[in-house]
Amino acid sequence: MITMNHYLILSGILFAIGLVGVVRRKNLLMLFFATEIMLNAANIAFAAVSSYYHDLTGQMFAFFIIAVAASEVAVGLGLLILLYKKYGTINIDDFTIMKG
Amino acid sequence: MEKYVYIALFAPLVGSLFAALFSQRPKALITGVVTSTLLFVSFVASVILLNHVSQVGAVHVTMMDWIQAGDMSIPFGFNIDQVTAVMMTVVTLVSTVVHVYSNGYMDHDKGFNRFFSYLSAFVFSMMVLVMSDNFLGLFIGWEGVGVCSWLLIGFWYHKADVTRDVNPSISPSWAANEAFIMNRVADLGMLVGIFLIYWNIGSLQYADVFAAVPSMDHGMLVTIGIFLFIGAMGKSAQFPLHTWLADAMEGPTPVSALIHAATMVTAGVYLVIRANPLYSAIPEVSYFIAVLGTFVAIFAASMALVNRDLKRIIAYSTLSQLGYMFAAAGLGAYWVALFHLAAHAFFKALLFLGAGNVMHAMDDELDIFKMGGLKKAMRWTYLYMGLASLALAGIWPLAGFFSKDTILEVAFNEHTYGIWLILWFTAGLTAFYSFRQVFLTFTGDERYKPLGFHPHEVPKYVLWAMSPLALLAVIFGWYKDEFVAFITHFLPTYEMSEHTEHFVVILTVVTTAIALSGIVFAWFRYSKGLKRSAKVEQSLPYRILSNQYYIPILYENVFSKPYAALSHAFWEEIDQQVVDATVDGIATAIKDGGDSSRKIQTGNLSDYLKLMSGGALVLVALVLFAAMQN
Amino acid sequence: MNDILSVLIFFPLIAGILGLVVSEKSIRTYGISVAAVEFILSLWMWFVYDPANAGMQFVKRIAVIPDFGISYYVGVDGISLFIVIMATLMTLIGIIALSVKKDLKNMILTLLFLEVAMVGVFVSLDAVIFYLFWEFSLVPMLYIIGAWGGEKRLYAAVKFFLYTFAGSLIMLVGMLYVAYVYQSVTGSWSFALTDWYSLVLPISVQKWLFWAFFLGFAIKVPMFPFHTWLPYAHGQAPTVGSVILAAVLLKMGTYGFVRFSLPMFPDASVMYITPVAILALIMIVYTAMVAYAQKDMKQVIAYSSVSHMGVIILGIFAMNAEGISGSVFFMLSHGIVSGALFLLVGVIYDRRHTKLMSEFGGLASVMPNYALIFGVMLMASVGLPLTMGFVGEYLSLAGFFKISPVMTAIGGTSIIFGAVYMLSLYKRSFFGPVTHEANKVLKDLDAKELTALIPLVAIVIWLGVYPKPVLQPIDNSVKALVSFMHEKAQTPEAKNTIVVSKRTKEAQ
Amino acid sequence: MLAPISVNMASLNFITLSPMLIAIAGALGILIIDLVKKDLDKTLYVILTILVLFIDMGATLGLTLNERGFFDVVMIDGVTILGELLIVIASMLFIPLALTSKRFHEYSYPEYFALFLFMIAGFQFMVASDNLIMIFVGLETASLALYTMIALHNTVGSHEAAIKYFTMGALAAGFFVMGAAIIYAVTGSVELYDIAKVLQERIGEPGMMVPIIGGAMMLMVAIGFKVSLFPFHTWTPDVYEGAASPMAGYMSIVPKIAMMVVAIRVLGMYIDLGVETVRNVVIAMAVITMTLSNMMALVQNDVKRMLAYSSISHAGFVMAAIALDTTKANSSIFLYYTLFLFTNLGAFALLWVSRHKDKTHHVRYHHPYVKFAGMIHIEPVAAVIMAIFMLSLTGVPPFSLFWGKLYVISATVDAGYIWLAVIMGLNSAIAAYYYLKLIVYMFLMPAADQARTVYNNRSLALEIVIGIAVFATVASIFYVQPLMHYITYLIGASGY
Amino acid sequence: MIPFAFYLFAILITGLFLVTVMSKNVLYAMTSLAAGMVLISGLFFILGADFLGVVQLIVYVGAVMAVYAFAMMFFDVTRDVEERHDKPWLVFLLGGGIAVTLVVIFAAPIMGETVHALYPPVAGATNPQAVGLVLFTKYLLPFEVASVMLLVAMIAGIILAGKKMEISLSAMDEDMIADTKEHA
Repeated sequence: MITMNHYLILSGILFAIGLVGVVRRKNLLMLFFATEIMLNAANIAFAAVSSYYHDLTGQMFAFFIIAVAASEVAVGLGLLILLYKKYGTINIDDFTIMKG
Repeated sequence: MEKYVYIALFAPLVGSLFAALFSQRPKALITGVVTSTLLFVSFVASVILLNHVSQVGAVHVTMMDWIQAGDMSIPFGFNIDQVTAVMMTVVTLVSTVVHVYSNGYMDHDKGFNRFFSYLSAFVFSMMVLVMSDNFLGLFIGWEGVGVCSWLLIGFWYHKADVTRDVNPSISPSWAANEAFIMNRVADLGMLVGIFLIYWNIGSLQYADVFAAVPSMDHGMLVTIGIFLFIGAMGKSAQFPLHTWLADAMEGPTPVSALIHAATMVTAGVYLVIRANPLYSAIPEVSYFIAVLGTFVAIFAASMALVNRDLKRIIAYSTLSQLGYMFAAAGLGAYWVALFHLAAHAFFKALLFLGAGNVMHAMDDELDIFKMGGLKKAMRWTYLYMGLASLALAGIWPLAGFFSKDTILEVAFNEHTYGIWLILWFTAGLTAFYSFRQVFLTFTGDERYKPLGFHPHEVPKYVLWAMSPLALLAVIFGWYKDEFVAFITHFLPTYEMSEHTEHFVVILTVVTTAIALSGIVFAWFRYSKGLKRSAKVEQSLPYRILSNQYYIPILYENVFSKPYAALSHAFWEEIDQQVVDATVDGIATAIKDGGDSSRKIQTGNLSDYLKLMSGGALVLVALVLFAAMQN
Repeated sequence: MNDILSVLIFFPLIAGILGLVVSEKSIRTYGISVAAVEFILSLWMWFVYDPANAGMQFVKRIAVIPDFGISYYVGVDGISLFIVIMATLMTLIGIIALSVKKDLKNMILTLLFLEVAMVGVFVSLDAVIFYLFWEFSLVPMLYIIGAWGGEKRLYAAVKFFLYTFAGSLIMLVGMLYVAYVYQSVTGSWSFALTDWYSLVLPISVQKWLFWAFFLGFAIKVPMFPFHTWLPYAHGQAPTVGSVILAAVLLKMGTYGFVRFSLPMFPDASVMYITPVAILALIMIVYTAMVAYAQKDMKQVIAYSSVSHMGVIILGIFAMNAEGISGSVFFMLSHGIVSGALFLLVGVIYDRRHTKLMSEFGGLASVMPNYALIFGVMLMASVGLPLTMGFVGEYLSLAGFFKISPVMTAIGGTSIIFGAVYMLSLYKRSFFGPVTHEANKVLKDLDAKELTALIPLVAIVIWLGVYPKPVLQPIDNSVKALVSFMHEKAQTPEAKNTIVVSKRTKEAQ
Repeated sequence: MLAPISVNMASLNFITLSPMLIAIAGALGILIIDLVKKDLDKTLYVILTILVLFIDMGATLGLTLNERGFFDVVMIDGVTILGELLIVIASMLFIPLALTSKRFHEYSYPEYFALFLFMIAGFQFMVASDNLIMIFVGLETASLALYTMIALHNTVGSHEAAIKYFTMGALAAGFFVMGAAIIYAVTGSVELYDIAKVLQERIGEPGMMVPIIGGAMMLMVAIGFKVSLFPFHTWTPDVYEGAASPMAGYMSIVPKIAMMVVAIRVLGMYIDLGVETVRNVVIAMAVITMTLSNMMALVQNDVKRMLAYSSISHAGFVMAAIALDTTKANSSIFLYYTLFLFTNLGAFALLWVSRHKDKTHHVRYHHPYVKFAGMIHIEPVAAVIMAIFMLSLTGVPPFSLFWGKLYVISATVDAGYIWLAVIMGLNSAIAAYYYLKLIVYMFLMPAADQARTVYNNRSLALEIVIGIAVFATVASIFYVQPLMHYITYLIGASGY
Repeated sequence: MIPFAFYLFAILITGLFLVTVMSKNVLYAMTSLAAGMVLISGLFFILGADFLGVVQLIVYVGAVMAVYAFAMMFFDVTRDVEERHDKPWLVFLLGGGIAVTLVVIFAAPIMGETVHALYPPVAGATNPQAVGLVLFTKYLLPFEVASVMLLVAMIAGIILAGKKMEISLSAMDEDMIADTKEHA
C-alpha cells in the first residue's frame, strides 16, 4: 500500500536533490535545472496530497507552480543570455565583483 | 555697638579691595597708607568692643542669612565675647603694626600694592574666623586665611623651583601649595567635625552646640573633638602636619610675622579655646592634645637648635610655642593658652619684624652663619630682637615669663609631670636657640663683610612702628590678673591647687634657671663668633635635626611621589589601558566582528546559496527538537 | 505668562533658522543679541517665578500624540529654573568669547540650536519630549567638537555621540516600560512626569528601572567607569564647546537623577545608595588623581569636572534636602566655574595654540589679570568659602554625611585632591619664572574676554556670599521632592533613609 | 453533462480588486502607447505612472474593511489596506526619481514603466490575499518584474545583482512551495483562515508538531529571503549596490512591506496557535540580523552599500515586532515602515542625485564616503538634508524614524520582552556609528574634490521628491498621531 | 501494481535527477531532467491528476525544456562544464541534512482524519472537468494573475535578450549618448 507519506518522502528526497544541485552547481544554466527539480518535488507533494484528500487545491497549486516555473525560465534565460552576450560566461565564479 | 562690629570686620576688607584696585599699577604709597589706616580703624573698633565687652558683655549681631537648605540654617552672625574681643584686639593690633612696618619693608617691591591687598584680605579673613558665631562661619575664615596665606607665601611666585639642598622650601610657590594642601587635609577633618555636629545637634551655632554638649553621647563628643582638633592641627601646624610652617617662611617677612607667628597659626588654639565646653567634656582627647602639644614643643625646639636660617629658627620656635599653647589648652587651662597666645603674638611678631630688618640689611640673606656683629649697624633691631628673645625665653618681667610660667605651673598642677618636665626642658632649649640666633646675628665677628654686604639700620618710622609690639612684649605680662579677671567671665577659671601654690616659687625659679642657663650657654658658645665644628655637623643627631628629622623627605617619598606615581599609573595604566581600552575594545570588537562577518559576503552567489541552504537546514532541523520532545 | 517657557525654547530655534540669512560679517552681533535676549528672557522668568511655590510653574501642556500619551509639557520648578538660566547665560558668554575664525556663522547657529536643546531638556515635563531634547543636544555638540576641534576631533566627537547615545537608548527602554506600567495601571498612556510620579512601582520593577535610567544618566554625568569620553571631548572641543559641555550638558545627567530616578524609584534609589556612592567615590578620588597626572591644562579641568560631578552624585543620593539642594546648587556652581575655567584655558590657547602646562610657567607675571581671574575660579573650583563652589560642595557632603560618614570622609578628600591638582596646575602654569620666549610677550585679557569673564567672577562671588536668592527656591522645591519621596517610599528602609526636613514637617 | 455554474457578478465583489486592476490596466495602457507611438519621452511615462498610481491610491482608499471578493481569494482587511497604501505611496514617490537630468538605461524602455505597474499589482495581490497560491503568484509576478528592472540598469553591477537576486529568489520560491506543500499536507488547505482552523484541531495530535513547525520553517525561509533576514540576506547588499539608487531604495521598502504583511498573516497565525518555536525563531533571526548587519555596515566604504546593510538591520528590527504579535506591535510595523519610507526615499534620492556615470572616487563604488567629504562647504543645504536623513535613520528625535523606533521598542516592552528592547536599543547605538560616519565626512572633513559637482543629477522633480522627504522627516511629530491612530484603527479592526 | 509503478518511478526519477545535478555535461543533465519530468507526469497519472500530468508534459517537457534547449544553443555545450568545488562535503551535508529532516517531517502521521476536502472533485466529472470547474471559479483570479506573470516574463525575456541592451546608457556620458543617437 502506497500511502501519502511515500509520495511525500519521495518529494522530500527530490527536493533535497534539487537543493544539492542548487548549492553545487556553478554553471547557472544547470543551476536553474536544479531549481526546476525543487519545484517539481513540491508538485509531487501537492498532487499526492490532493489525491489522498480528494481535494483539487493541490492540483491547482501544482498548476500554478508550473506556470511560475515557466515564467522563471523565461526571465532567467533572458538574464543568462544577456550575461553570456556581455561577458561570455555563465559561471557563478565569474560574477563576484560585489562583495564585502 | 553693632556698627563697631562691622567697622572692625569690614575695614580691612575695604582696605584690601582698595589696594586691589591698584594691584597692577606701579607702587602707590596710598595703598599702604590707606590699608594701614583702615587697619588702625579696625583696631580702634576692636578696642572699643573689648571695652564694651568688659563693661557690658558680649555683643551678638546677625548680618544676614548665608546658607539655608533643608534644616541647615547658617547666618553670617558675629558674636563678640571676651575671647573674640581679645583675639580681635591682638589681631588688629599686630596687623596694624605689620602694615605700617610693611610700608617700609616692601618699599622696593614691585608687588607693593598687591601685597597690601593680600595682607588686608588676610586680616579680614582672620576677623571672620574669630568673630563668627558658628562653626561654618569660622570655617569661612579658616579657609580664607588659608588662601591669603597661600597668596602671601607665594608672593614672590616668580622664583623658580630649586632643589631641597639649595633651599629646603624649594620655592615660594611650592611652599604655598604645600601649606594650602596640608591645611586642606586638616580642613577635611574639620569639615567632618562640622558635619558630625550638624547631624547630631542640628545646628552649627556655638550657643546651640555648646548647650547641647552635656546631653550628648560621650563617644560622639570624642569623635567630634578629635575631628575638630584635626582641623586645628593643620592650621596650627601640629605634628604631623607641621612641615608647611617652616617652608612658609618663603613669604615676605611681615607675612611671617603676622600670619605664621601671631595670628593664623594660632587659629587652632583659638578653636580649642572656643570649643572649651566640648573639650572639657572629653578629658581623654584633651589629654592627647596636651601630649601632642608637648611633643611638638620639644620636637620643634630641637629642630631650631641647629638651623642656620634666621626665619626658620623663629618659625620652629613658633611651632614650639604653639605646642605650649595646646598643652595648656589640653590641660584645661584655656585662659592660660589664650594668654600665651596673645603674649606670643606680640613678641613673636616683634622677633619676625626684627628678622625682617636684618634681612633688609643683608639683602635677603638668611643664613645666620653669614652674619655676626650686626649690632653695630642695627642697634635698635638688636634691642628689639633681644627683647623679644628674652620674652620668648620667658625671662622676668617680660610677657613670656608670665604666660609660659603659668603653663608649666598648669602642667605641674595637673600632675602630668612628664609634660611638665618636657616643657621645662624645652624652655631651656628655647632660650638657647633664641639667643644662639641673636648672638650669631648681632655679636661676634662680622662674617658678612667678606661677602660684600653693607648692612644698615631700617628707617626710623619702621622702628617706631615696631615699638608697640616691643612695649607689649615687655608689659603685657604685667596685666595678667586683669586679663584673668576679664577673660574668666567667659572661659572657665583655672585654679591652682594648694599643692601647686606651695611649689610655685620653686617652679618659677627652676624654670627661670633653665632659661637663663640656655641663654648663658648660647652666650658662651656664640657671642664671640661662630665656631663651627665639622665633627658636630657630621654627627647623626645634628644631621637628623638639620634635616628636620627627614620628615619632609619622608613625606615626599611616602606621599608626594607615590601620589604622583599612582596618579600617573591611574591615568596611563588604568584610565587609558583598562577603562578607556575596554570601551574602545568593545567598539573595536564590534568593528572586528563586522570585518570578520563581512567575509560571509564573498560576492560568490554559490556561497550565498550555500549559506541560505544552511540557514534553511538549521531552521528546518528545529523540527528534530520538536520530534524529540514528542 | 505661561508661554514664557515656550518662548524660551523656540526663540533660539527661530532665531537660528532666520540666522541663515544673516551675513557672515554680522553674524557675531546677531548671535550675541539673540543669546542676550534669550538670557534676559530667562532672567525675566526668574523675576516672575514665585519662589514660595515649590511646584511646577509656567506649566504648559499640549497633547502631541494623545493616543500614546505624549504631550508637549513644560514647566519649571526651583530645581530646573536656575539651570535654565545658567544654560542661557553660558551660551551668551560662550558666544561673546568666541574666538573661532573658521565658519563662524555655522558655529553661532549651531550654538543657538544647542541652546534650544539645553533649555528644552530642563523644562520638559514629558519624558519623550525630555528625551527628544536630550538626544538632540548631541547633534550640535557633535558638530562643534568635530568641526572646530583639535587633532583627534573626529574620534572625540564620535565617541561622545555614540557613548551617550548608547546609554540613553537603554534609558529610553526604561521610560517606555514606565509608560507601559502606567498604562496597565490607569488604562491610559502618559509620558508626563507628573503622572509618573503618582505611580507606585513594585520594588522589583524599580530595581531594574533604576539601573536603566542610571545608565543613561551616568554616561552623561559622566560617572566612573563611563567617563572616558569626557577627556577626549573636552580635550578636542573648541573652547565654547567645552564651556557648554561642562557647564550645561553634563548637568543633564545629574538633573536626570533628581528629576527621574529619585521621585520615581525612591526605594530603589535608597537601596542602591551604596553602589552608586562607591562609584561616586571612585570618581572623586580616582579622577582627581588622574587629573593630577595630566600634562594638558584642559584635561586637568576635564577630569576635575568628573571629580566634582562625583560630589554632586553623592549629594543627590543623600536623600535629604541638604544634600539634594546642595547638589543642585553645586551643578550651578560647577557650571559657572568649570565653564569659566575652560574659557580661561581657551584664552591662553588662542594666544599660544597649546595647552600643555610645560609650555607655560610664570604667566602670572605676564598676564596678571588673567592670573587673577584664573585664581578666583581656581579657588571656587577647590571650594573656597564665600565662592560659589563652597556652598554646593559643602551641602552635598553634609547631606551625604547622614547616609554614611565614612564615605563622606572619603568623598571629602575631594577638597584635598582638588587642591592638589588645581594648585599644581596653577603653579606649573602661572608661577615660576617665564621660561619660554613666546610667553614673554603674551597679551593680557582683552576687552572681549573680560566681558565674558567678569560677569562669571561676579556671579561666583555673589552667590558664594549670598546664595539665598538661588538656594531658597531650589531648597523649597527640593524639600517638596524629599517629602514626596518619603510619602511614596514603600520599604521601611527607604522611609528611614529619606529624611524630611523638620521645617517641612512643621509646615505640614 | 455537468451543470453550468452561474456566478453572480455582485458576489465577485470586483471593487476589492480595483487597485490591482487599475495598475494592470495602466501597465497595459503604457504598453499600448508604446506600440502606437515610439520614441516618447520618459517624462510622459513617469507622469502617466504617477497618475495611474494616484487612481490606484484612490481605489485603495475606497476599499471597505473586512470584505472578501472573488471567491474569497481576495481579502480586504486593515493590513491589506495599509499594505496597499504603503506600496502605492512608496511607488508614487520613487518613480519620479526617473526624471534625472542625465539619462539612464532603464528609463529608455517604456516597458520599464509597464513592468513597474505590473510589479505593483503583484505586490498588491500578495498583500490582499490569505490564499497561499495567490500570495505565491503575486510574489512571483512582482519579483520577476523586479529582477528585470534591476537588470535593465544595464551596468556590470546591475547584471550581477539581477542574477544573484534571481537565483536566490528561485531557491526561496522552492522553499515557499515546499512549505506550502507541507502545510497543505497537514491541513488540506492553502487558505490561511482555514489552515488556522484545521491546525487548531490537529495541533494536539501526537507527532503533529513536526510537520507544523517544518512547514512554518520552510515558509520562514522564503519570508526571510524577501525581508532579508540573516542568513537569507546575502543578496541585499550586492543587489542594492548593483541596482540604481531609486530601485535600491524602493527595494528597501515595498517588497519588504509586502512580505511583512504576509509574515504578519502567516507567522501571526502560528504564534496565535501557540507554536513558540516560530516566535523564538523569529526573535532569534531578528536579533542576529540586526546585530550582524549593523556590524557589517560599520565597515563599509560605500554609502549605498552601508544603507543596504542598514535596511537589513531595520528589517530585523521590525521583524522582532512581528514575533510579538500584538496589535500595537503590528501597528508599529506599519508606522515604522511609513516613516522609514520617507527617510530612505530621501537618502536614496540624494544618492541618486549624486550619481555620476563614471566612478569618480573609487574603482568599484559609485558613492564612497570620500565622495561626500566636506559637503558642508560645497553644497551646505544638501549636506544638511542628508544629515537629517542620517539622523533620522539613527533614531535621533525629533526626526521621523525616532517615533518608529519609539513605538516598536514600546511594543516590545509592552509584550514583556525587555531584553529584546535593550538589544534593539544597543543596536541603534551601533548603527549610529555608520550613519554618523557619513555626517562626519560631510561636515567634519575637508572637501576632497571640489572640482566636480557632487549633485550631478539634479532636476526639479528630484528636488521636489527630496523636499517631500525632508518635510515628512522633519515634521513627523505633527503627523505621527493621526497616522498611528489610523494604523491602529485599521489593524485593530481586522483583529491583528 | 501501483506500488511497483511508484517504486519504479521513484527510483528512476531519483536517479535521473541525480544525474541532472551531478553530471558534468549539460546535455546529459538536461536530458535526464526532461526524462525525470516525464516520469513525474507518470506519477501524476497514478495519482489521478490526469490534467496536471498532461500540463506537466506539455509545459515542462514541451515548453520549458524546449526553451532550455533553445537557450543552450547560445552557450557552448559540447564541452563538459568546469565547476570548481571548494567543499564538496558541504554540499552533501546540506542536501543530506535537508533530506533527513524532510523525511522526518514527512514520516509523521501527516494524513489527517479530520481534514475535509474544501474543493472535492465534482461527482461524475472527469479530472480535467473537475479541475476546470475549480480553476475557473475559485482560482480564476490567480489564473489571471498568472497570465499577467507570464506577460511580465515575456516582456522581461524579450527586453533582456534584446539588442537594445548591447549599449548601456547608464555607463555612457551624455555626449556619447547623443552621438549614438545620431548614428542610429
